Amino acid sequence: MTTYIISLAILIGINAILAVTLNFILGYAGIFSLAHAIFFGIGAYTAAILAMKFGADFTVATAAGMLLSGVISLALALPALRVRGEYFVAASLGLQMLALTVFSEWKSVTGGIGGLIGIPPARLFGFDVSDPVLFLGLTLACLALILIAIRALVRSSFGRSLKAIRDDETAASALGKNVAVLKTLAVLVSSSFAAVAGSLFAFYLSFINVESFVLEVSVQIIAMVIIGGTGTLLGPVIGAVIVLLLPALLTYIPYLPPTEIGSIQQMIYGLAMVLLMIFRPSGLWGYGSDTRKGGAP
Amino acid sequence: MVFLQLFVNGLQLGAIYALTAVGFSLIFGSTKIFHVAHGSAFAISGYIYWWLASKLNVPWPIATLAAVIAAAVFGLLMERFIYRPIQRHEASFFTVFIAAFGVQLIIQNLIGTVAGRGMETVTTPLSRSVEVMDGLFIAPIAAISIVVAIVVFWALNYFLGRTHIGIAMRALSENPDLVRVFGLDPGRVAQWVFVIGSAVVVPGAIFTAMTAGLNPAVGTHVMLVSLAATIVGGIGSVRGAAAGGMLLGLAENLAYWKLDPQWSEAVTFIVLFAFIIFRPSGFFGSPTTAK
Amino acid sequence: MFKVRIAAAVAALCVGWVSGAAAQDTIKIGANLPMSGPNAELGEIFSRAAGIAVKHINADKMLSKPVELAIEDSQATPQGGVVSMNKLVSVTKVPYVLSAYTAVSKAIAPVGDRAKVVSINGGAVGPDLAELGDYFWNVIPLVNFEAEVLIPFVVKEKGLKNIVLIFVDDPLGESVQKVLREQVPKAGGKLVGELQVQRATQQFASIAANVRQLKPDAIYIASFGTQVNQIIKQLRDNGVTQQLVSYSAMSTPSIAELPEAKGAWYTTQSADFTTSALGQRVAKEYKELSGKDANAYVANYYNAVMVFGILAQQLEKAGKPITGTTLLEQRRASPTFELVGGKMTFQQNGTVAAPVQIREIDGTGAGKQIK
Amino acid sequence: MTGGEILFQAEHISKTFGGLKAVNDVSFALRAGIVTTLVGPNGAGKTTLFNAMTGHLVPDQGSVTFLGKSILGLPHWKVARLGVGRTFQDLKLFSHMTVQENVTTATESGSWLWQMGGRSAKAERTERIERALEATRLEHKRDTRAVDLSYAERKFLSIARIMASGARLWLLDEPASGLDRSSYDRFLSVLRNEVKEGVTICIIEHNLDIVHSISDRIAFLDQGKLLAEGDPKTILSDPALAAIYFGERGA
Repeated sequence: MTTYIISLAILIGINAILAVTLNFILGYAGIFSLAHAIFFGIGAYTAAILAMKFGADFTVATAAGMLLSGVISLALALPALRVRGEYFVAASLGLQMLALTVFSEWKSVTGGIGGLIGIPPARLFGFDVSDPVLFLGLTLACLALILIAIRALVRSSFGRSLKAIRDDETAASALGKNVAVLKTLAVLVSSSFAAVAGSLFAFYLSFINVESFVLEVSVQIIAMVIIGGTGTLLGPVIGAVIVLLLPALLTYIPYLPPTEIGSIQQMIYGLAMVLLMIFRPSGLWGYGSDTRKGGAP
Repeated sequence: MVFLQLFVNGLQLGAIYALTAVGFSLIFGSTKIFHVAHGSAFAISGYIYWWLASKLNVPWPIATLAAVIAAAVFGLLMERFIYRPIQRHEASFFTVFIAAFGVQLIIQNLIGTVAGRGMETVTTPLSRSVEVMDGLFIAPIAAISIVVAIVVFWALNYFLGRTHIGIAMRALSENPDLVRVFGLDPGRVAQWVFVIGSAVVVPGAIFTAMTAGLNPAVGTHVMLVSLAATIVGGIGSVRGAAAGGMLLGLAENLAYWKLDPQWSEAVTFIVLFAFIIFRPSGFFGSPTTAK
Repeated sequence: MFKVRIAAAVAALCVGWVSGAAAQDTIKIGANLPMSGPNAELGEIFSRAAGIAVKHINADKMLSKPVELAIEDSQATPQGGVVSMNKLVSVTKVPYVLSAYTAVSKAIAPVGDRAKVVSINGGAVGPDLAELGDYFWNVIPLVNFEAEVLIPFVVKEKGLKNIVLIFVDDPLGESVQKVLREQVPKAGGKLVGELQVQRATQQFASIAANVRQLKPDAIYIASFGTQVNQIIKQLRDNGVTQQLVSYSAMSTPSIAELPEAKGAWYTTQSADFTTSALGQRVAKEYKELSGKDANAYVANYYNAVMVFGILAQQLEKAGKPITGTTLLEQRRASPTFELVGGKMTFQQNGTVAAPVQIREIDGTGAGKQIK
Repeated sequence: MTGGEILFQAEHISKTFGGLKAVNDVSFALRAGIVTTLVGPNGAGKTTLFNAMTGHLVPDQGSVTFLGKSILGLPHWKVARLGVGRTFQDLKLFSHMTVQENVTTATESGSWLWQMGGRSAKAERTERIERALEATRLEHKRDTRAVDLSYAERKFLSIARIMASGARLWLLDEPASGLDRSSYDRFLSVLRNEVKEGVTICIIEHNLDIVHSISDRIAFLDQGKLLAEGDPKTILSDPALAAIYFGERGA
């Protein structure tokens, strides 16, 4: 029982990191990315390979993943952020599909669809963190650090500039803000933090393959952010909890034919997304929908 | 000869992609709604056609009509019960996206529950190729889909350029007030956009059912292709989306000429990237820097 | 105020969800299968077959308590599989879990190994599944096994010397590639082309053009799921008339009904439902339940549950508890089982040696056995 | 008033949109320390001229200089950092941010994760923020989100923003439209005060009463051409210009 709860808590923690980091660009900077799972993947592959080949420490493996993820995010941000929002969506979609092809075809590094098996347990400053409880602690510590960092960033001049861009890009640039650089930097920060989740994921599952980083995963992270509430600190965390627990909870509904459980789960999940967007578009944790009405120019 | 064969294959696939993307482009161009559930209209109409034509042996014109009605009704319901209520609040891009994605999820699983989760095809002699010259195989459906695509675009162009409601649809994106000047209700025009935009997906769906086959998850791929074609062709341009779809279909097939087959899908997105970097306005789009 | 309510609801969700499980007076076994998404067609077949076996075990009173099947949705993803596996292991507390899908199996194997819970695969045939530890069993012959049987038949007996391989870029496809590279020349044939496709690819018209260029005598398709249907249909549609061959991925009902697939040969573990009374019983009940003819997957998941039934019966007789560890010990002590399709023997590494048959798709559901 | 040195100069600039000459060979200058108003019927090219002045669009021909340096082809954020601030007809406030945040972010143009200059720069920014809030009487609304403000308050917020940004040249696009009498008076006094402090202002305005009470100098545009430039009395009493102006009104 406890093992199950801990395993879920770890996965919720990892997904919460993804949701929180995506929210940093989606909720605060208004950048809609469909490629978040790719940065998750880069973090996971980097950490896994460093740990398998060199027995790297968790901190080293994670830092390397963050660095690589950040560098690759520049490849997405630099060309795509010069143009309008829809194009970034399309470009991120392109990156998602291209990077996925690379993940599955660069077999000497990623193991392709077969994936990487036998990733050693995380080692933190020489100690093994293979015990699930300790690993949960590590996950929550990472989540907490990232939350603190993002809170600090959001409250800084950088965060204000991003929010200004989100609300009105033209006005922001008329106030001297270099929109492209600010957005690029935001994507960089978000992508590198997302790599932390990847590193945790790789060490926890001890197996990764390309199927954990597909488009559906990117969309699921978006769903977490939106269901929880964009532009709030805790909303995405709540969203991650709900998105991961709800399908599991649905399995307790009696009288469902077992062969249809999966489909019915997915339908309820879809319906929840639709209803929420109609009746509470700012998300569960966001500002009430009434205050959002009729404001923006 | 291989090149010619690949080119013909590309034309056929391109025609189907163009037919698929043009509705998405029309809807996105006119209403600025990112209609991710466009793939669901595709899946619904494809499955209805399959069910009627393959299972119940209904003659094809009736099955086609039923598919058109199903797609149009789906589009209408989406506009009326999903997008319009959302837009009463702040019509944020994200909210619309998620709601549409939720619909897509519902439809996909509903189809799986009702029609089964395997692949279904409409069996027809039209999809069987014949050797027209040495080594060049062409199926009747290739010619049919290209002709249908041309007819649909011609009709759509005529409709958008010459009819009252068509012009209003084009005006909707620029200036809803202008639509009022025409004496039309912008909401009503938006409904028409969804009806027309969803209905034009039907030929693409039927041809796909006859060639590659349908599965409940087909909508996702449709969405990807539509989006890519819309960007490549230029946002807001119907003929751009058609050209974009054709280009993607050709690129995907011609990739087999020099590249290993596993990279053919990636070619679509390389083309997309290239356009975003070098020509973000697409074939026919207006210049687009930050608004 | 609203936020407080949300927080309360989330808390209630967690609590309600944790307290949802309760012990019952049954022996539970788990099933971690893809019940939603594009691969749910197979999950449906697997779970129905397993359900029939559970019914039989209970009807025949093989065990002191009735067996109950707890089905979880793996969504065919590693993460979904691990969540479901952890739930089965630590909430439902099962000693034995049915698994499917290579990636899911690889992700759950460490969980099972740690908790000493047996996972048994009856659907995936990737050869790397043989190396997932003592607690991971395969009741399906892995694909290399099948290809080794098919190639001599195709090349030597049927005289189709030039083979083209269309394979998906995953361990399964690659292992078939490896086997074909070895076996085809050995049998006196020639592997004239290897075309790799991505899992997500849906258009094969241009692959067909390539195949025609290569002028083979037979085409081996090493993919799985609905992609196999698409490859078959589009090859036939685009002027490829040669013999199609494949492995057990062709034993799905939708391929049996696909007109283009008629005449194709495929290997599958010998799941002859007609020779034994047991097989006839299973085939009949499956037909009643689903309206479709039983295929090899039905046999495999029926067998997977039956293996548990037989081992558990032996353990109860010996007065031992039913746990993953005792099941493993018992399997090693008595590795041979009388199952649908005949006698089956587990090897030390947890894979099964079973007779492989070759069938031809003739448009009548299960097809006919040709060897 | 004729003003001091030339702060901003446009020479022979032209801009064509799809065959239509929005701005046609316009040359004019803004002198420091005065209020210049751009007048003209709709479609005269006023906003296009503004956009050319702030780098929002690049003219097809001609040169644009600010403080003697060419700003032609500079992106508008760079122009803004040189000291050219602007407001918009539709205000373009940061609607989901508070008043305080709206004004604060106007003082922070650095793109790095933090602002350069350390403690002293911060103190200086705080002072600018407070001065802007006080002058526009938004101090007590500082924690209200921009969407929740009244119309007049929003207009003042856009002024507070440009004030806090420290721009030397203000380009205001119909800043006074829709203001009631007392708000309008307050707005005028804020403007006058800023001009006294050394700010140069250029306004687009339709309302001739406002033009009259605010302008030190008027530039009259019609159909993309600069027809006249001079002190308000001369321009406003020119019957030919009045005919153009009111002719458009009547149409």
